[in-house]
Amino acid sequence: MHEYSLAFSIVQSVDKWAREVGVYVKRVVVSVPSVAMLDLGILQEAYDMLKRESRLENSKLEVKVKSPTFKCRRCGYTFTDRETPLEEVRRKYGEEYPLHLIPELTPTFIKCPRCGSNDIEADLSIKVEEVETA
Amino acid sequence: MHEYSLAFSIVQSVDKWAREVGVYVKRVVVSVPSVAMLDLGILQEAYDMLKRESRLENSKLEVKVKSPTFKCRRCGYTFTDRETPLEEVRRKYGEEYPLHLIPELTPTFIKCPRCGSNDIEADLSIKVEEVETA
Amino acid sequence: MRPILDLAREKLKGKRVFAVLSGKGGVGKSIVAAFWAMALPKSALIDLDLFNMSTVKLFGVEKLHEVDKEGIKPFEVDGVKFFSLGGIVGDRWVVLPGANEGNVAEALLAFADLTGVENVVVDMPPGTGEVLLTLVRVTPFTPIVVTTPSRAAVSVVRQLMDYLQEQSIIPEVLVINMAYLMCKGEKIHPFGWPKELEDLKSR
Amino acid sequence: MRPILDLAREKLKGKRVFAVLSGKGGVGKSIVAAFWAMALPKSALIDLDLFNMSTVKLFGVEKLHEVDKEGIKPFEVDGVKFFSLGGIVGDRWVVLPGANEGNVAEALLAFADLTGVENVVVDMPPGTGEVLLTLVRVTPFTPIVVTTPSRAAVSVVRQLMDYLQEQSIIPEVLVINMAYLMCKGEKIHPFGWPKELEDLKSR
Ligand SMILES: Nc1ncnc2c1ncn2[C@@H]1O[C@H](COP(=O)(O)OP(=O)(O)O)[C@@H](O)[C@H]1O
Ligand SMILES: Nc1ncnc2c1ncn2[C@@H]1O[C@H](COP(=O)(O)OP(=O)(O)O)[C@@H](O)[C@H]1O
Ligand SMILES: [Mg+2]
Ligand SMILES: [Mg+2]
Ligand SMILES: [Mg+2]
Ligand SMILES: [Mg+2]
Ligand code: NI
Ligand code: NI
Ligand SMILES: [Zn+2]
Ligand SMILES: [Zn+2]
Repeated sequence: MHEYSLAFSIVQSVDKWAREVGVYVKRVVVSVPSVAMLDLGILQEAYDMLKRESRLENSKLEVKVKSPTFKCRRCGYTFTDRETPLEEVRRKYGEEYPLHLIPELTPTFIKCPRCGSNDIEADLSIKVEEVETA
Repeated sequence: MHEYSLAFSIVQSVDKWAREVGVYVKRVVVSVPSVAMLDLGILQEAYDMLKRESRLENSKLEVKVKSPTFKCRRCGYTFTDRETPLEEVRRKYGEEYPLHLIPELTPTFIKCPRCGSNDIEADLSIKVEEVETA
Repeated sequence: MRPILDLAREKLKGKRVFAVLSGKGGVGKSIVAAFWAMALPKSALIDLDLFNMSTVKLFGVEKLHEVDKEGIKPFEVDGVKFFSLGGIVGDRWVVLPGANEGNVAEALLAFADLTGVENVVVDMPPGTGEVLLTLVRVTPFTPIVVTTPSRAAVSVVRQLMDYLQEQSIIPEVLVINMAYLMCKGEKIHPFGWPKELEDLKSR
Repeated sequence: MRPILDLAREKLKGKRVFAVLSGKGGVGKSIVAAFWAMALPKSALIDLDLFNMSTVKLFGVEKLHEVDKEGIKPFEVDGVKFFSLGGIVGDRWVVLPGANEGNVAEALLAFADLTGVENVVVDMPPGTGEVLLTLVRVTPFTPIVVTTPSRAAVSVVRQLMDYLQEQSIIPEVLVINMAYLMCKGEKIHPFGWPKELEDLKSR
């Protein structure tokens, strides 16, 4: 349910930038990591509500769900979330499972399939990839 | 004077790789950060000595000195070592100054010229950029 | 554009932020942070020691944080609101690369629901690494510096004070914790009382 | 190809490596690591707590490490060889982003001149973050786990043991430090003696 906070953070950041450079925004493209299992419906709904009275009032939000490439810093093996037990973690915690709130916690919950290490590097950040101005 | 250890680590890593893939090496290109102020003469001399009886016996070492781009994680300002007081640090410690041995210590010794923060991101690693096989 | 960082900054704007710091481990940061939050009106405690998660244990909480539109809801015990990673992962180990540690700390600050809160007390981990840099990145703060009389702690805390001074961040309080013990009416000092302690007090 | 990581691995191959771990801060890791190194023949102590650098202070060393073709030369006091970042930066604060912390730890392990050394004792920082992952990346090791009787420490150490077990890294020793104090012939327990301690001992 923190998709509202996420939507707020996106609107706020882009609006701040838009006012600094003096533009209006038509389209915002953000990327989110698949492990977060975000509810894209709520995200869109929150965005459309929160964008009112901002420079993004007439903008569309496009969300790209990216499946991160995990890299084990011990043995170098690279893999994706298909080889990780995230479903199990999800069942144990339910909807607000830790990686939904904070995807950067992933190394605590997955092991390298080849050597079992938790020393896993991956880009798990939520990013504003593109902003199209009016 | 740890250039010998550095040369040893380069020869050892590339030789291990060369034996794994079954090749002989003609040329090795490494990049080093300018802040380390390495003695390239000693590095070459050590490399040429340590490469004997290895798969790099007839190889040449090429060293690229890179001036890292520093980025302040607080205010976003990017800068190079021209805007940092590294000479001062060098004078205080002498030749074995901390960044010569361990370039990754740089954030402890420099501040963002714009906001004064030590929260500085930069690629300060010593890397094998290229290996040309015979 | 860094949405989570901007959100964390936005959340703490206009609030009085204290950070309980030491550099040294096990000197009583979490205990002092809890007392400090209890003593302040409209306060909330945010536990950024991601590997110890002491706060949930100190307050005996064993459930997970609720989450709603406003973000992560605080636990509340004896009128003190607090947030801890322990309320997200539960009672299990947390192992993270350094870079992730800062991003997790930033996310906690960003998603904490601080509605009605005026005083924020941040319980910091030992050391002067990723989480300290993250806090300095997110918000100005008033340090509450904690030490024990032990020479090891005093020397680390002196170095922390030098760093804070260079950043013109001025500590308001120095807590000398675990200073003495009453033994049948007599004071004993398990960690001694080195003269360097007087220099710390004078700063 | 990672030359510095390979060099660190090469340096420690064939040596017996102990890591003094706790997860909790201020429980006595550095003191125990120093004693452990003193007790073992042909030993060297490597201080990977980059922000505290306790070892140089414990042994009262105030100069910098020499460096030659073999790498960083150890300090030697009472027959104990040791390496610390304090011998590279001197008596000043160290502030580093998380990723740098691991690379600095790796460089210390890689450049330490361990000629003639058979037992290596690694003094670890508190927490289960970048430096623990770095050590696990570099070398197998035998953990020496240190706790105090305090409930806060015991709960962190239990989680550390769960993690080590999952990695099939088996601790050989559990040190329960600062357990009691003699007060006029009578034992007092400043950190209590919770029953959870018995579970730790049984593991
Ligand atoms: N004044 C004190 N008297 C007795 N025990 C204390 C005191 N201060 C702290 N402790 C105990 O010492 C341990 C370390 O305290 P803690 O607040 O966790 O330190 P830190 O957060 O700096 O690691 C805890 O078990 C705590 O209960
Ligand atoms: N058994 C003990 N009795 C008295 N003081 C101790 C004891 N063990 C540790 N200390 C002191 O407690 C402080 C913390 O010990 P230290 O070894 O630095 O812990 P850590 O490395 O776990 O942070 C140091 O000042 C040390 O001198
Ligand atoms: Mg604490
Ligand atoms: Mg601290
Ligand atoms: Mg220590
Ligand atoms: Mg530890
Ligand atoms: Ni949610
Ligand atoms: Ni050198
Ligand atoms: Zn692996
Ligand atoms: Zn800056």
